[in-house]
Amino acid sequence: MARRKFATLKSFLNYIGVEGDRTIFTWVSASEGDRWAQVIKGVTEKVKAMGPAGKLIKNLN
Amino acid sequence: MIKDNEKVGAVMVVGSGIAGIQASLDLANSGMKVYLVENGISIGGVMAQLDKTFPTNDCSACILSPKLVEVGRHPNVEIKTRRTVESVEGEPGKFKVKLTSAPRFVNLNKCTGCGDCANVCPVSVPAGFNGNLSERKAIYRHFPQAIPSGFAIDKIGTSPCKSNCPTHISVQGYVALIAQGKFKEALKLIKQDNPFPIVCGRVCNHPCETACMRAKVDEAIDIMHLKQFVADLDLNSDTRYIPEKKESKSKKVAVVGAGPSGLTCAYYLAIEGYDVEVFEALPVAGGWLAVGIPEYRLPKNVLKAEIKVIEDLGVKIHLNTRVGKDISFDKLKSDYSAIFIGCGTMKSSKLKIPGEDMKGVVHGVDYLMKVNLGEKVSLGDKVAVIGGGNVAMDAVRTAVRTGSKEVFILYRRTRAEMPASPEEIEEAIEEGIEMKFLVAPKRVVGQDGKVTGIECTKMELGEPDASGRRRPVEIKGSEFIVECDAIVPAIGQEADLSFITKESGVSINKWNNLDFDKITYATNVPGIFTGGDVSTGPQTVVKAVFSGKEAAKSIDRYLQGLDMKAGREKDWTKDIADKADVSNFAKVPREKYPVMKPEDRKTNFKEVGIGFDEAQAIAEAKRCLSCGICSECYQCVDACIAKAIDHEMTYEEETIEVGAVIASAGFEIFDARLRGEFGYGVYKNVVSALQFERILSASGPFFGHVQRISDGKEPKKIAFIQCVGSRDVSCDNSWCSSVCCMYATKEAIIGKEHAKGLEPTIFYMDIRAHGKDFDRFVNRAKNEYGIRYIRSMPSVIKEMQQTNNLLIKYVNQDGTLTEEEFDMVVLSVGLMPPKEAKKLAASMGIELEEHGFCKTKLENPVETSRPGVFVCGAFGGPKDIPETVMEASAAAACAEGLLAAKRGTMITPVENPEEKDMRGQAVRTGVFVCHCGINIGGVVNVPEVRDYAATLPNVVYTADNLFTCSQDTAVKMAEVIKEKNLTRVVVASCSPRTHEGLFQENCEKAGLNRYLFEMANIRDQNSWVHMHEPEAATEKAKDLLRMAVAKAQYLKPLKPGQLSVNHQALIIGGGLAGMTAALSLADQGFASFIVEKEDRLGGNYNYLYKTLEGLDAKAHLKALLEKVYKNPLITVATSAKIEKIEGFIGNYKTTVKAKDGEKVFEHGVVIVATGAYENKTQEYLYGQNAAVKTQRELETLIYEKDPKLAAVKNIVMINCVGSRDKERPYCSRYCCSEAIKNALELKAADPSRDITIIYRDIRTFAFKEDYYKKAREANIKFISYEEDRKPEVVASGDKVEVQVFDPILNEQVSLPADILALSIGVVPNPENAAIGQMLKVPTNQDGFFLEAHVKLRPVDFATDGVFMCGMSHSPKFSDETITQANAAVSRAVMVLCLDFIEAEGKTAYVNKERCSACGLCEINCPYSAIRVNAAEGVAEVNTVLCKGCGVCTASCRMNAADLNGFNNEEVLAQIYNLN
Amino acid sequence: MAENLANKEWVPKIVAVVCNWCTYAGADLAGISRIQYPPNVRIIRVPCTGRINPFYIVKALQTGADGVLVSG
Amino acid sequence: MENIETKLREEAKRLLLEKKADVIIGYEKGTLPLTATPCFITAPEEADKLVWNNFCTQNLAKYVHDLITAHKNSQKRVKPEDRKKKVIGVVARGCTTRSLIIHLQERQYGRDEVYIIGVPCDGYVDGKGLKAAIGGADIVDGSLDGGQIKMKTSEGDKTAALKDVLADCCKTCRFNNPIISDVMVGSNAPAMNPDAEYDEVKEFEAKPLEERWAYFIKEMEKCMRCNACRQACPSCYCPTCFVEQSQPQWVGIGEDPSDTQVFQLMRLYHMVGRCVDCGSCVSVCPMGVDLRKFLKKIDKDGCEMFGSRAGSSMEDMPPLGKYDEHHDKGDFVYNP
Repeated sequence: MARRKFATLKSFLNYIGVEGDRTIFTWVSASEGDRWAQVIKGVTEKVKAMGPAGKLIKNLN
Repeated sequence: MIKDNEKVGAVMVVGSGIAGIQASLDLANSGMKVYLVENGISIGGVMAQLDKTFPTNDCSACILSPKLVEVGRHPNVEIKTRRTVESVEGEPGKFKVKLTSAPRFVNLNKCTGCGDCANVCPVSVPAGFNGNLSERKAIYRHFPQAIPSGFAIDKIGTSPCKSNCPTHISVQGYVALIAQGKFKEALKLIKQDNPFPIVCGRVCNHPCETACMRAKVDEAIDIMHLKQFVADLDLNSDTRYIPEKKESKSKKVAVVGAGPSGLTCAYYLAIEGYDVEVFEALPVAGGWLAVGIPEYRLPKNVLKAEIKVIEDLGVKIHLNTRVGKDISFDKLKSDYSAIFIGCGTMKSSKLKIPGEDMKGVVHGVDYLMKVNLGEKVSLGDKVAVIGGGNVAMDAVRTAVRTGSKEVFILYRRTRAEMPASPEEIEEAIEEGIEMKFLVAPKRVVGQDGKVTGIECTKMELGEPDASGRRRPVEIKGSEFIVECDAIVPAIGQEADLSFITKESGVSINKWNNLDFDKITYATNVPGIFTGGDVSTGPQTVVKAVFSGKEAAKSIDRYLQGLDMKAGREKDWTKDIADKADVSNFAKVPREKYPVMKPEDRKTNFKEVGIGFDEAQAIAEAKRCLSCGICSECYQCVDACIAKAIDHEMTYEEETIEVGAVIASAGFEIFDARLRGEFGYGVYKNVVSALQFERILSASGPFFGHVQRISDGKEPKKIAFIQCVGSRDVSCDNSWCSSVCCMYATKEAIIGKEHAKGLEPTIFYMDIRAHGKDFDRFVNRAKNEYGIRYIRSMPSVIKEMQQTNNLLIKYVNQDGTLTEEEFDMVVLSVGLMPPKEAKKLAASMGIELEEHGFCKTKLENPVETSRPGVFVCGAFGGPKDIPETVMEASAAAACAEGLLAAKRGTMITPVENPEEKDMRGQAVRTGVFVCHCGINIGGVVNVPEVRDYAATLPNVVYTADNLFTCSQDTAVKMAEVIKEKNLTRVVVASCSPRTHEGLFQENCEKAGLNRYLFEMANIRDQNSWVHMHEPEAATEKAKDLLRMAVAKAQYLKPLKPGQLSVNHQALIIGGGLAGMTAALSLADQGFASFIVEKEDRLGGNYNYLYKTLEGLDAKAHLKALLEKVYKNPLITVATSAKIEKIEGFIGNYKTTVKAKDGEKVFEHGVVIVATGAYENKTQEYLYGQNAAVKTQRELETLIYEKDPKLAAVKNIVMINCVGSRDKERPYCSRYCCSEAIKNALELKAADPSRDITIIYRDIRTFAFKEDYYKKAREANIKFISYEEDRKPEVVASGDKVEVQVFDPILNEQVSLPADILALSIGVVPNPENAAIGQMLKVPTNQDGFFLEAHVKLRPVDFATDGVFMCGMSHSPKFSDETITQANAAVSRAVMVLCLDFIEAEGKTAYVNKERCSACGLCEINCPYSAIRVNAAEGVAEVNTVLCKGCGVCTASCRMNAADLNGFNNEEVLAQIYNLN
Repeated sequence: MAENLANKEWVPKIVAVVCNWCTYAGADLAGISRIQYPPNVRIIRVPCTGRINPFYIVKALQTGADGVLVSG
Repeated sequence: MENIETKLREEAKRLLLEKKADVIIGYEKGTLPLTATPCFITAPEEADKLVWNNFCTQNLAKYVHDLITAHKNSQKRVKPEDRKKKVIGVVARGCTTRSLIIHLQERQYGRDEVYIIGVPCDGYVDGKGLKAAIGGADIVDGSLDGGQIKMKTSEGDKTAALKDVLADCCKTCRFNNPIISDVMVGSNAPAMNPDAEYDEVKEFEAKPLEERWAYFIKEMEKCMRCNACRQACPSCYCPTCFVEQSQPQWVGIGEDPSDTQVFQLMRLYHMVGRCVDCGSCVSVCPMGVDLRKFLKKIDKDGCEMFGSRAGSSMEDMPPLGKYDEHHDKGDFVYNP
């Protein structure tokens, strides 16, 4: 169920123009410490490539 | 018999694999005290090593870890690691168990598991946990999630080098440190035991090297020069290593003689804080080192530099001060608190032959002393040096250097007996020195009082003398004269003790040495100590150093008024690590120690040795075999901030009283080297299945990357060979290991998932997929993953030289041979009895069965031969995890049955102060930031984070702690909570997964509700993973803390829900499972209702006469029925149907329609034992031809001794009728064995019978394999068939003809049969679905009930309070049913024994105002814990069933459902505080 | 994140909402194994991925996260 | 249509007379020309008010929910044994029955609490579209005849083809006939053009990301958060909408544009597996926000990802209430 929620949300965000790569969904099991590090590295690179988020952000000032 | 009131409410569980863990948890959760005993360092067993588990491919670590944590934290479980059971005495109900404990060397109460110790440990050994495919340190834990989480040190005794070195330096330790390039640490370690590494690195006689085990492989390690290397590094460094001095003790000690013993004594006393003065007669310090050893071996400036360090420590050396002349001994006695006499033996021994006083005779000691003091001594051209020791060598080589032309040695024995060090002798010979052996001087020959020669006599070697060397015996009449200009006798030295006055009372022995105590080095006069040559006669430098060090210890104790001897006697020859097997080590030659060329050195006094360079030193050090495993380098001691390491721990004994014992010692993996033809241990790319398991594991040696060992490349073709060490009489393992077919299939699948291109092939004899959903798994492997299965047992494997690929030769079914090349081979190794099985059985007083596994009772597989001692898991025979877990629970149930009267008597309830009333309390948050030693503090700026915390809203208190988890901090935390009236506590430290519970307890102890606590993980997920980015890590720590503090504001005090419990059970089904469960419950004092829909109890058991193993099932059933009907706690309703089941765990109400009307039972739990049925078939003319019978019908004929059988000669059996087909793709498990049982019985009655069994795979797992073997031996024929080529049966009168394709003959055969017996599969009870609906529990796709978890919760449902057993779960044997029934009872009792069920605090709740009763939560909840109350129009949470997963909350559009502890407000607070 | 990092290379701010039993444990394991990775992730622990309300992701984006990771 | 209306009135009368329904929700003629408006009929004689034509816009399921909820709330103070059941009759075309199915699946009421009078539908007229088609003139009177709408307007007589002024959702409607009903009035209407259902979405999907974002914020800027869309939507029945919730507050009430964006984003997301494309929200939106552009995407994803169309069958489970291990795609899962 969780999968379906995220799949649809990600797709919808992308549809309205928020880069799909800003919302990332994955699995890391308890024995996959290395995968976790890889995920973070990968996600950081992906997001870095897109630059700072500028959409949907609330101006707090 | 022990009376109930004398019993002990505790159970010892021996062996802590999954069996031991499960048994412990079941016992502990039902009020028993548990001692979980393990001989390793952590619990978890083999399951912890597995990557995934079949058939669901769940991650093994993920499912095991929560159990490890639970048992680790359980207040009723005491885990005892490194323990061995020595004996079990007493009777059921009251045993005395004697245990011994091997030292762990790490105090578990202090160890925080941070791993700093392992980081500095220089010793690497193969990691057994990773199948030796990677390395671990000598201080280690098997895996990060291990419980206990603390580390342990492996020691197998003192390494021989350390033991043999007179100073007992941790030689292996500094060698290991050098191998790691830790030269400073190495030096420091040396200096702990020897202040003269520069000297001993050059001139030691190095007994360490004599003892070195490397010599068994090739040559000893060059330990001495390694020492020189680190000492010289220090010597040449800008800042020398000077040990830290302790606080001044303001006491003066005098040392007589500045030789090695005196200076050593001074050195250690100075460190201890004494004022030490040394009195030396000579103008130089160093004693014999300075004046005896020539410059070319030990340069003066180098020695001076070594002594400089001692002076820098504050030791005053008075040169040219001879005691007895310049200062009187009595003055020393009066002015100093203690005296150490280390004046050496500076007088030469005389040859005691005529002419010794002639000019030209210069005694070695005097000669060397003069030369060393700078005097010019010319001996003439021809010099004879007499003696074979180092002084002789020094003299002879010095003579060469002072210009003598022809210098030679006269020695009365041979070179082999020479006491001088071999290098010395070698170097002397290189320098052109001649050695004349077997000659002894008789007389000095001279002219005008000046030497012209020496008369000698020839000698021969006689019997060995006291020194072990052969005694030289003079050959009469062999005198001859050797011409020479000078004679240097170097045969011995003596002490000059003239300064010791009679009045002093110091006793001098007949060898003119001081009398002293061998341990304390104290003389007979209090306050006067001695050491070095003066006490023992001429000895080596290291011995002198040792005596000085020991004397210093004694002087310190003496001056403090302590017992000088206590704890010092140690036999270093005992407990030596003996590297018995060195076959695994490759030969690596000793590094060549660089020296000057003979021609460059002969004419001068320059140091001969040049010294290792860094690369050489490291290479040489790496040759060390690490004999002792732990090298005792003590780096861990320094690294451990928690001070948890204690190298002094020793073996201990303890005796524990328990009421019952459970043996769960597990199993051993078959050593595949015993099947040499597969090349395991020789060919690199042949691995065992367990190694492959580690290769697949993400936490394994290659992080889950499938690769070959030889070259690290990803393999393509990989072969699994089944039955290695199973079903194999050649290695005496006749049994089937039960799990290999499945684990091989799993490994093949996972391998393919990791490496997409993998092409696995499994070579097998029969595929034994006899468990629940196993056949489906194998089918998926075949059809979805394309894994190739070949029914053949390869005979031999060859390795291809170039590629390290493996060539497998195997026979096809039709008899042809195939040779095929593979990149890698995995051996499916079998399960063996545990290594220590015999010893364990003896100490426990239990019997083993013929294969060496634990012998078990046929009526109850968890009973051993000794009442009160139970067994579970693979110790009782090879088995899979779910059966193991069932047995564990069953063993727990049986132990509880024995001890029910004492339930709850040995456990300690936790008592907490009354909780603070939170009504009207403002948010007052206290923040504790942890340094975790240097684990956090070394990266994160902890004070900065702490100060930052103070600026956050509602934070009223902040602190930083070295270890927040330590006991003293806990006390402090409790004080602060009260003092500052804190209403929220936030700790920034490690992972809440490991420490939340601990901190919550601290809060509770201070009266604060445990749910008002929150953590920020700034270690595991911050400092440890951003070690090189301290600034960023500090900022991250602040962010995480801010988020935690923000969340904490919204935390609510939670009261876990409570629910009363009805203590009776409903059992649905009165077959073997139901009856066993009822009786087992009654044993524990709980009443039950059996509801049976047939008109009699017994179910399928009514049709069984005998089991394969020989149990008389009829008699067993009769006895059971009698017990059931007689037991007042059991109510039976037959011909009864369940109408309605209402309620939930603890509170059920069930309506039953029986013959005598409707009945209503109230109960707390439900045990589902609805059984299963033999399928109905119309295949193979069944029902049409009288010769065609079911096995069950045949069994009746056999045991009822039907006369018709007499004429029956030809019998054919067909297996898998209605099993393993499209419609029912599962195995019915017992049919193969039942067929063999009947066949054996028929054959035994009439051996002339012709019996053929037509089968798919014979699945006689575990010891049932023996009966299969027996059947083949009895000439019962077996023909295999494939699903798509079934046999055909045609009627032939009242008999039948069976036609089947025989793959071995490769042709269709026709078999006449008087009886055709069909092994008919099992089908689930058709009522399962309806019962499942009433209980809201699921069935699987075949219609059997679906357990909560196929591996670890095989008798539970996901819904609490409902359990299953017997064939309602899956097809199984009667003994397995008994086990599962007992297991279900164990699980049920965990509920029944409670007065109240406590819910988890972090459960879901519903905001009624928001709820629209849409029911999405109900659909989504995996635990049936949230339901829509239609009448009220709202969803309601049953907090007892709720597991707090929160699925309901996220599915709720209204945000009506929310989750305590993680509610929307709390999570959003974290999100809003990201910035 | 702090201003003093502002003059350095821009690093994205990532929020990870993770399950306690799987990913959080995996992340702990990365720590125990000292596997290094970029320090720009802020973890929010929840008991199960099923608990993650999709709107958390939206709210995290609204709060200024450059990326949101959900991991079970 | 006349024929259907007659039958409808007869049926309504019969239901009320036989007390099979306590109230019937249908449409009556609106006060403005070419409109119809929902009506509640409790007496048989009122049944003649009922109309059924292309001007019946609202999805009456919304009123079914409202009435039943109001009734249940009123019963809360009554002793359980004295509580009364109330049966609502409802005139339902395809999309209305889909909404009813959603309500039933979401257990808002029992199947026995609603009596469904099914009517065929060939689409309703988009009022705003009609006005636009005639250049914004005010309609004084009008009638529909043979697919042509003839109008008297402030700017003279005008004509529009019915098929041109149908609401967007009707043009590509896949379910214009009732999916469930207790009684069906009239025979099934001919199919509309469902093949073009997602054409607009596909076209939008093909646009560059920034263009999509620009469109989204442009549309959201129009929204003044009057909540009319929510009020009209039959799927929006939460007792307290998240917008109005505090502790925690999900959406800011200030003027920050992101709050409006997030509000709409969340409300749209609540429609996963639940939007029946009845067009109610679009027709009531005073600002003309292009909500359908986004709703249709959610519909499309539900269909493509999980094979689910909201309210298309009584047997379906809500798509977010399950997970299909074998058929759900995993391509959104990130693998480093």
